[in-house]
Formats: sequence, structure tokens, C-alpha cells
Amino acid sequence: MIPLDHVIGLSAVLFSLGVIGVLVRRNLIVMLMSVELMLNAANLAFIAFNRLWPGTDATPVLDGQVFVLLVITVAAAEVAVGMGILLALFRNRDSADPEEASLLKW
Amino acid sequence: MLTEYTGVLVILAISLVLIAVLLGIHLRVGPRREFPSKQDPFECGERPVTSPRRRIAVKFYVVAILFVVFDVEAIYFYPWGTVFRELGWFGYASILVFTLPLVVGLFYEWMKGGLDW
Amino acid sequence: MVVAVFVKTAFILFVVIGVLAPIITWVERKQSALMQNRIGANRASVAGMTFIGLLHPAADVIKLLVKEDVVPAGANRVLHLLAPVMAAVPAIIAFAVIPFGGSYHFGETTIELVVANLDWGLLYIFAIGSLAAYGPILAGWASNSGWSFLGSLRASAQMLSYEVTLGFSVVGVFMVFQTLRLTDMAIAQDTTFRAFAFVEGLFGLTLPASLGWISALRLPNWGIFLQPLAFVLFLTAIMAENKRPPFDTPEGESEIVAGYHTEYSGMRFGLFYMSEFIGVVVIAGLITTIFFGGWSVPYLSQEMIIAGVGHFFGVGFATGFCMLVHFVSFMLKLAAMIWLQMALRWTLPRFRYDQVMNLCWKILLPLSLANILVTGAVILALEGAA
Amino acid sequence: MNFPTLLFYTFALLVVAGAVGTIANIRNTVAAAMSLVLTMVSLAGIYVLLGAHMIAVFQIMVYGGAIVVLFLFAVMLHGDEHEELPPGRMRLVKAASVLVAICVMAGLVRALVGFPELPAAPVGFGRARQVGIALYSDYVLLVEMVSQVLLAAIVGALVLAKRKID
Repeated sequence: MIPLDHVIGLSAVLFSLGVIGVLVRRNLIVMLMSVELMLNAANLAFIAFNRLWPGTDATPVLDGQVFVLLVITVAAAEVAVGMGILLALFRNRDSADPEEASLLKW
Repeated sequence: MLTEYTGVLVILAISLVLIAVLLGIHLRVGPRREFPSKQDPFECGERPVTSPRRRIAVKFYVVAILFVVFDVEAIYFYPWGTVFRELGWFGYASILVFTLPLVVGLFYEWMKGGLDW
Repeated sequence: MVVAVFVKTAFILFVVIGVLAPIITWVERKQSALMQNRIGANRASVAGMTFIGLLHPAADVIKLLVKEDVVPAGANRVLHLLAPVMAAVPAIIAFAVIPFGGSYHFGETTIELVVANLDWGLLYIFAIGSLAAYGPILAGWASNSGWSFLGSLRASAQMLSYEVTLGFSVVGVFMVFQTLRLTDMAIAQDTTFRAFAFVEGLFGLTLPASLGWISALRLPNWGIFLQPLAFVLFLTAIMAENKRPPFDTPEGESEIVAGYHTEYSGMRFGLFYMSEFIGVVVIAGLITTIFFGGWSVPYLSQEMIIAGVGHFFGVGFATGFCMLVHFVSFMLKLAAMIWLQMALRWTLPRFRYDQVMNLCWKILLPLSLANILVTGAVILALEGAA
Repeated sequence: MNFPTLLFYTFALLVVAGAVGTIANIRNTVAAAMSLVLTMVSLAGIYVLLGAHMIAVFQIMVYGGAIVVLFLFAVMLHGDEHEELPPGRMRLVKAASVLVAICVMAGLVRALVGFPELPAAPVGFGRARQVGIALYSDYVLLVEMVSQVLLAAIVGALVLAKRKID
């Protein structure tokens, strides 16, 4: 059987890679991709834990999987709106670098 | 239970091997006589002046966003479609309430001209 | 187990890639010649014999294999190579879930004529289809050519748009059959239903006794009779997905040279070409399975065939015979659907790109949503749900 | 080691490779997006091994097929650009934060190891029927809210895409 420790470990590695991507990269598109990696790490953990407590034949428990569905949905909405913001950034600053959009900092 | 997926793995492996063989033979057998004007991207005999990777029209992008949203809507339809007999009219009402905002969204997009080409 | 799957996979791939795809290229040439009042496809010959043009597919393959492999300057070599692979792999592996026969019991052993009997077979097709969009996108991006780029842009936007309609159009079908498994769907279509029961149940209308034959008329329990609108929507959407005429705007020769595969030569182009023709077979198989009863023979269910033939020759022989009959039935329907696509391809002129997009978003999508909701209401009303 | 376990490690390797490819492809954003596709599809494979059959196919359809395509469109929209690593002082801060991130993760993993064996899954676990029943009975309110989220996404994206802001 698949060792759950390793699944959770994979989830942690994936999450760290996502964090690194968001912190290090300066391209907004890649930063959004890294956010997706982090969301997927969480999804993996949800699925794994749902598999650990799957309920019984009569009353299966699918809370974790339903949550993953929710995360996928929200990720899609987030990307749609995020890409809209990116588009506005391209138009006004001609760059995908988030550092360019720092006008509100001052 | 997982055995039903065996076929997918097998067909994936076979197709990859097949494509590798086809491409491999082609790269081996085909001649190689390269010179600069042959390598030029096709431009009806002219030399390309600008990079082709220019910006695209926003409407393509609006279509992609709409696609993402409706794709997500579809994944809520699939489970409902398989069990809607057991759910009865309550399930029907919930899918109706689920669909309504998206129809409104589509209509909004339509009126705003996001679907005009 | 694995050996059986391997044999089935090898068999279906041989039939599709080795036999059907070449024949389709030949049928396409002959069909166009027929419709354009030409003779057509009779040049390739061995020792003066042309075999009514059947040598052309072989000539095609040899030509594609020995052509020079040209990668344009400034192209991204890795992505340029990846693009045709990304186009061809989804087309081939889509066959895994299409049943080319039912399941047959020989004593203890059961033979299922499908490569992978997935629980979500129909969604597998959509998942694979959504990955197929990367082929054109990558081809256009990696080629460093303006025409390729325009073509890939058109291809991707068109494929994305029609994927939505495609996904919605089949919801009504699996609401009727209550399964996502394509083999179960085919089994569910192996019966008949009384067509007039629909009117009786919905409107409480009964016919006078003199018209009793209408109310007693039984139709095969096929998707096309239960969901005719879904069939039209599905056919349109999936033909647009395959980017063949009349939906070939991504490669429209008269506008953008050859679209996203302008910069491809030899077998790299061959893979795009192959994926298109394999796509035709996949589409035919899908339409057959979803809307035309798959392997089933109308009015003769599997039990009837086995019982009838088994009465004379024994059950074992009857089961084998039934298997053969079902396979032949599937292949005949498949051929009919392939021919339908060919006829449409050579009959209709190419749509303008704005027409393609408007058709999808303003006509097909609202219709497919309406189809789902109406189907749901009708079924619930007919079955008197709580 | 049995075959599913072997498959799990294969998929895990592909997931990590794809993720590294996503964040390490400095030169070519399109290649980064393709790595992301690899990650998503391999994750779907792991989901199947963990009994989430429906979620796996939704993962491929939405993440693999839709979201990454949107990323590719964004790249096409802007054209690819070369990117340098963050300058001077920022580089140090970021390196430190990466280190902290990895340490926190390692600690979390250490705290979390030692799970019991996975129990046998119930009949039909994670199939369309069960997901449908769960979604439209216990979580029906969630489904209705999802449609509001999606409506907001349509409207928001369209407004942002069509308007010129400054």
C-alpha cells in the first residue's frame, strides 16, 4: 500500500517549491503558477487524509475530496481574475514584473 | 479496482514507443542540407522583419477566461448528471440555482461585447 | 490480465493506425474526387498497377519519412519537437475507452472488448481532449513564424470554445443512461423503447385504437433517438475540436498558409496529419458508442443472439458468433460515421472565424445548457420523482 | 514493493521534476507552463492511486487543460521576456526566506510522520455517484456559492481586461 508519510512528504516538498517560486521569481505569470503549486500541495494532503478516513460502505466520507473540488474552482476563478490584473499591468507598465506595480507603496 | 487503468498505461506506453520510432526513423533517414535561407520562417519569400511573437488581441484572452469558468461549471454538472434521479426535484432546483448566475454572466459578457468578433 | 490488455491494445491500434487511418486518407481523396467530378488518387503505382489508388497512403508514409527535417531559425527546438508529440499522443490514447464489443462469458473467463473499462470513460475523452490543445499552441509558439502563431492562436481559442459545448452536450446523454462508463452506455442501448410512451407520460395523450401501430412502435434505445439535439451539438462541437473543414480556420490555406504547422516538415508534420485522421476515427467511434448503440445490433439484443444461435450450435459457439457480429456491427457503424464526416468535409465551405466563434458561444452553448435543463425536467416528470 | 507503490514513486518523481521545471525555467515561460502540465497530470495519477477518481479527472480537465492554457495565453499576450534574479539586497532577503520556508516544511514533515496504514476504501469510493451525492446533499450550499464565485470571476476578469486603468 502507498505509505501515507511519503504522500504528505511529497505534499510538503511541493508546497516548499511553490513558496520558493513565489519568493524568487519576478515574473507575475510564474508567480501565479507557483501559487497553483502550493494549492495543489494542499489538495494532495486533502486527498491523502480523506483516503486515511474514508468512512464505511454505507456512509462514505468525501469531505476532503469535496474540498479539493472547491479549491480547484477557486483556483480557476483566481487565475481568471489574476490574469485580468496581469493584463492591466501589461497595458500600463508594459512588464510582467510585479515590482513595476509599486505605485501604491508610496 | 485499479486494474481498470492498466489499459491506459499500456496504450500510453505503446503510443509513445510508436511515435518515438516514427520520429527516430525520420530523423535518421531524412537528408540534412541546411542553409540559412531554408531555415528562415516562412514569409512568402521575404525576410521576416519583426518577431512574430507579438501581442494578441484581448478577445482571445476573454474567450480563454470564459472557457475556464465554464469548464469549472461543467465539472459540477457531471456528478449531478449521474445522480440526479436520486436527488429528485431538490437536486434539479439546486442545479437551476447554480446555473442561473452563470447564464447571467454569459449574458453580461454578451452585452458587453466580449463575444463579438 | 496485462497480456490480455496488451493484445487488445495492439489489436485496436493496428486496426486504427495500421488499417483505418491509411484507408481514410484514401477515402478522403476518393470522396473529394467524386464530389469534384475527378478521377483522383491514381498515380502511385507498383509495376504499373495502381490498385484504385490504395497505394497512396503507403507513398505518403514513405515520403514523410524520407523528407528533410527543417527546423526554422530562431525556433525553440525542444518545444518544436514536443508539439507534434503532444498532438499525436492524446489522439492515439483516446481509443483506450471506446468499446469495440461488449463483454462475453465463455464459462469462467470473461472477454471484454475494450482496452480500459474506465468508470469515467466519457470524461477520460474530455480530459485527453483538453490536453490535445497544447499541440497547436506549442507548434505556433515554438516555430517563430507569424503564420504559425496566428494559426495556433485561432486553433487554441476554437478548441477551448468548443470544448465547453462538447462537455455540456453529453450531460443530457449520461443523464438518460445514468452512467459515465462507455461500456455500460453501449449495453444500455442494446434494448428498445416504446417511442410513444414519452408523449403519453408527458401530456397524458393516448391515440385511438386505429393508430395503435404508432403507439406500439419500438425504437432502439439509442442516444440519437433519446437526445437528438445533443447529437447535433456533439457532432458540431467535436468536428470543430478536430479542426477539419468546415472548421479548419486554424489552418485555412487561403488565409494563413498552413496555420500552426506551417513550419513543420517530414514526420513532424506527419504526426499532426496522423492525429487529425486518427481524430476522425475517434470521433466516429465516440458518436457510434454514445448515439448509435455502439456494438449493438438494433432489435437483436445480445441475449437474443446468443439464445437463438445457441439453440442450434451450443452456447460457446453462439457467444463467439455474437462477439463477431457485434464487432462487425461496430465497424459498420464506425465506417458510416467516418463517411458522414468525409461527406460533411467536402460539402460545406469553410466558416469565417467570427462565425465559428459566434456559433459556439451564442448558439451552441445556450442550446446545450437548455438541453440539460429540459432533459432533467422531462425525465423527472416522466418518472414521477419526489 | 507492489505495482501501485512503484507507480506512486514514479508519479511523485514526475511531480517534483515538473515543479522544479516550473520555477527554474528562467529563460522560457512556455517551457515552465509545460512543466506545470506535467506536474498536474502526474498529480492526477496520484489522486487515482489514492482513490479520488473523479477529482483526478477534474484535475486534468481544469488544471491541466484550462488553467495552464490561460497561463500560456498570458505569455502569448505579452511575449516572452528575460528575467534576471532579484538585485543585491533583495537577493539576500529572498535566499533567507527560502531557507526558512524549507526549514519550516522539514519541521512540519517531521511532526507529521508516523501515519497508520491506509485502510481499505469503501465500495465505489470517490466515484461520480458518491461525489454527486456528497456535493448535492451535504454541500449543496457550497455549490450555490461556487456559482457566485464564478460569476464574480467572469465579471471581474472582463472588467479588468476591457478597461484601461491608470
